[in-house]
Amino acid sequence: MNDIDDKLKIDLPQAKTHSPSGPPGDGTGPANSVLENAGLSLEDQQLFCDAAPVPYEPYSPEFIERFHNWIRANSMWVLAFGTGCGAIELNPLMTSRFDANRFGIQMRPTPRQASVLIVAGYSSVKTLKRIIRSYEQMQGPKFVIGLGICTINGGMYWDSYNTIKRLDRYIPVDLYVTGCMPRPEALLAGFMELKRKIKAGECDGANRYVKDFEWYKANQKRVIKKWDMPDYNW
Amino acid sequence: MGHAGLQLVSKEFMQQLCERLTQRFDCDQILHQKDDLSFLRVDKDKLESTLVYLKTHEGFVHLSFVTVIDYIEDDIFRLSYMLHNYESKTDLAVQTEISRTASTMHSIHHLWAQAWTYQRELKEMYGIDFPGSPRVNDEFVLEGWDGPPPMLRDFDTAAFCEERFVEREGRESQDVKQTMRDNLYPERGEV
Amino acid sequence: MFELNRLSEAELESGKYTKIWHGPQHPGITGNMSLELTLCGDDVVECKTHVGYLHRGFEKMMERRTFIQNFPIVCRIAVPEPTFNEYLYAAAVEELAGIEVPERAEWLRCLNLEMMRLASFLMWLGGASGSFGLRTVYQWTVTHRDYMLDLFEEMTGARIYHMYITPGGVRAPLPEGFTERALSVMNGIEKLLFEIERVVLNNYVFKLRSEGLGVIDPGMVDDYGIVGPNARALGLARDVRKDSPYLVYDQLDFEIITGDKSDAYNRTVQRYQEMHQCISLIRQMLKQVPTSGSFHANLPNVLHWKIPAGQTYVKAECTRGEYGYYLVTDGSEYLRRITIRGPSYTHAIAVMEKLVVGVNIADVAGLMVSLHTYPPEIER
Amino acid sequence: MDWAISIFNYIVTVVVVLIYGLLLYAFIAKTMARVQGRVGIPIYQPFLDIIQTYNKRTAVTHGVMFDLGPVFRLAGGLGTLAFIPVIYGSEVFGNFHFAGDLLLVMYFVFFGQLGMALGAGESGHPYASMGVSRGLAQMTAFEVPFALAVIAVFVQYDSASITEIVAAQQGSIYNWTLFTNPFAVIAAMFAFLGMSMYPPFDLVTAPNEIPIGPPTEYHGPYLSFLQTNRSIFAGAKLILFMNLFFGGATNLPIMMIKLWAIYMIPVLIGVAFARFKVEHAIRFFLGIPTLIGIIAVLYVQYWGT
Repeated sequence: MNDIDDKLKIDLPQAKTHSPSGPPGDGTGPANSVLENAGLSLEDQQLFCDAAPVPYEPYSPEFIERFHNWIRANSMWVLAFGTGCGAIELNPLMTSRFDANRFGIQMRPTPRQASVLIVAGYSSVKTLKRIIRSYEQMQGPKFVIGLGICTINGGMYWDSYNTIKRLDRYIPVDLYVTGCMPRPEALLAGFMELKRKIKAGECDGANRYVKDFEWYKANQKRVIKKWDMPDYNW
Repeated sequence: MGHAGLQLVSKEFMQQLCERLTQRFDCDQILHQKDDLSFLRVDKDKLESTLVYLKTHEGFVHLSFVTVIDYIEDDIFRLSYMLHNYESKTDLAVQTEISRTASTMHSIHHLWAQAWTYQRELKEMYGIDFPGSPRVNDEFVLEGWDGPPPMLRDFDTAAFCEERFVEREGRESQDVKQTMRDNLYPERGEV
Repeated sequence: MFELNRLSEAELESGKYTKIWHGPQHPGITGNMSLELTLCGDDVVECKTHVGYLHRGFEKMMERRTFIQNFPIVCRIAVPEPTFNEYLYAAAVEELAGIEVPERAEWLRCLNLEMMRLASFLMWLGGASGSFGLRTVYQWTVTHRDYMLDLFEEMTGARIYHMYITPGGVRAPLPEGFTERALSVMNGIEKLLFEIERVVLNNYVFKLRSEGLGVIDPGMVDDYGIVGPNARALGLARDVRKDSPYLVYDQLDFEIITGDKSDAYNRTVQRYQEMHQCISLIRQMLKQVPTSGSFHANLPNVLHWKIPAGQTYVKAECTRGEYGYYLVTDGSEYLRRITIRGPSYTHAIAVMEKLVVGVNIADVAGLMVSLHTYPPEIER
Repeated sequence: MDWAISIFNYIVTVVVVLIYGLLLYAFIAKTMARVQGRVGIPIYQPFLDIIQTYNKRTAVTHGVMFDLGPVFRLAGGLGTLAFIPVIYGSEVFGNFHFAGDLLLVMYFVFFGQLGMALGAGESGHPYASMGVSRGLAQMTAFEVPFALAVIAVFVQYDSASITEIVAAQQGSIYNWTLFTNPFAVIAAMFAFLGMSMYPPFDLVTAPNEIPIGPPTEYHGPYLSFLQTNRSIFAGAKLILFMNLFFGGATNLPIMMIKLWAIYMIPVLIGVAFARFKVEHAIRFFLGIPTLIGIIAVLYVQYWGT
């Protein structure tokens, strides 16, 4: 695939050796930073692009960017992907009791059209793989909400051998809603807070993911041992 | 039929069943846990015939689950096949013990159509091999698992998390007993 | 021998078939699991179920915690009906430790379980009608389930994960005026159910699509271990509440509801009637529940609570069928082994893979919902 | 300068129909939400959605046909609108109407879906191709009663010009085709149920079966094209039905009221029905509606006025 967006034609800036958000020098050895769709067979590699992503520049002048941020904040399309037990509280949120449609929040069944990814609760290693693919197939600007205590520090699964402990080491998280299980009111409050952050232009998760791409990939490959998916799936 | 009457029926059915099993398979290790729940110990090679007999002659047609208990100190696995009889409303667990090293077991996939799922799980979680069971070597719930079978007693999941996943800074997990002693029951002292 | 693979590798490679991954990121999949469907045109010729997206290793984690530490985490095993896990764990521990539960606690437990069953059925009904395109009914039922959750919040203090049924009893008695509010919610749900009978069960399109879909023939039931409403819709009167009564079910007045044919439509009707049965049971219990007396037995010092060695298997009739805990202790402060038996274990894998063959891809979601599978029971 | 004025008028028409279509969509969404006991989206939500999808930072293409699919779709919508006189007797909303415009419109109504089929086919998603096959099968099915109804209108008014057909219906409400030839209207409204993708005929974008059909891979600017076309095309179809069967409109408020009334029919049916399967839909359209269409043709042929 080739990108039709000419903003993507500018060169890739040097990826940092490690992200300030993580312990330095962690996982990013030369062995971990091979990013040529290594997990795939040759004919499959033809199907995916092998161009690294590039960060986007905000619109200029600045009031246009503010206008677009306001639009994004008021039309949030959530990817309908129930990754964990938090999905049980998304049903009351979208239905008549707490009607999230009032705030321009609606569910989209395909990641291509979604702009908000809700990681609902704990995510096992097997699910993390699907979360990463769904996240990379979403088109930027994209925002991630970590739902539940399990996405923050593992919660009560702190000693489970199959669930990740920190979500923000694998995909950039813009907002956490803590609790087990968070009530729909808390979820709505989280959405309002996300709106505020989007309007203020603080949600640049997609850019962070691009800047520290190698660091994220190294962390992901450190956990996902069966890496049979492309490194760049978009 | 009330609760009491039902208990009587299942109780005497159990006793008759035990006699039949004893004089058929000369296995006298039958533990009665409840009126409608008993545990039967058989040898490894007698297990399949026992299950066939129980399913075809005694009406234990429902396989609730298959599980294994890891007795690492005795170096044995104890397999449990929980059967249920809908006529007499009784549960019977057929148990057998196999060696913990190089553990294999006969597949009972030809008796129950869902048995292969349990055998697949046991293969993944305990490393018990079931030759002839379909898809027994496929991954069941784990993906790309590179450690020992995780449900074994000697697999330390906390240490595994330490080296595989990275905790968030500032999280400490404290010993619940110590905390309760200090905060909730200080007057009890060092109980 | 029950054959699983119906197509050989050569046939699969022949280019005649399409292979698509149905889920996990798919609105028509209940929970978080995926089906590897092999299609010939629009019809499924082979299906492989892939589970494990929700595996947290509960059985391992519970071996590392003391008996009282396990009590808060068991309810996390199954989201739509956590209280069955709480009750079964508590019952198993009490049986092995020889604890007598007070009468009042048994009534409160039974009331909690039946309310949980009704809430879970409401959720299921929404999914079943939504998977056939009836979005409106989905909205109605989920909202009324939310009123049930309000009752739970009043009764236990939490909406979803109410750690209410502790080993030895329950955590709290009924609050003041709970009965009237619960009865009013029951009346609202009954009204909704009669509405749903008109909109769903008598809906021409719903009948057209769900009748004759995923028929379970009587020969399958024992070999595949089909339990619960899926089996009762066939006319088999199998219900743990009657077969081996637990709690106070032997003092309540109800009969096992059975049907005559087990396809998607009749399974829906079966569960619809069982929802009415739930409402009547809840009304009976709200009348008879004792308002005085102790609701929690005295436990030993839980800091070092040793339970004598033994093993037991307790089971209850959850929304989907026989739900059981197999608990083994070895006399220490930690349990030796716990096995959780969920009905979805066979419904979602063996039965689903058999029934889905020959079904149009449009009906896969409806068939899956009509079996009422729930993945966390499979992988824990 | 005549052509320049007509081009300008056409642009005005498109803008008006686009805005009204979006408002109508939001209003319908709110109506369905009310049935479900909800408040529903704000009335301006569709505008925000279009701008938001259009201004995605990144976009991915799958090839030339993938890019051209939404263009064809939009061209179908604009072309359908271009030859329908929106308001009878109005200079601005007259559009490029000519003697045989109804035949051209009949072609344009189905032009967009074919282009969409090509584009979605190249996206390579299995659900997209399934949705395309469903959509085309259903389209060929509901074309039959629709074509029969339009033929009946041809025979009745002895003209293939929408303007003349509307002119013949002016005067009294009893001159409408709805009363002069009710069979044709019934057959056409059955076909309209299939055209406007509401249950029980929302096979193409069935969320629980094939999420979400042909537009599965479409995102960003492509999706905003599709959204724009959805309102324009729906408006054009509604205007066509209003002109053919419901006496057209002589000014803007009457047009809005009539379009809303016609649009409410599939919506109110849709909130209370489950989804057909494609074979059910085909059998349905080739059954009673086709029969009614044939009756309509015979009626105007022999007993008609």
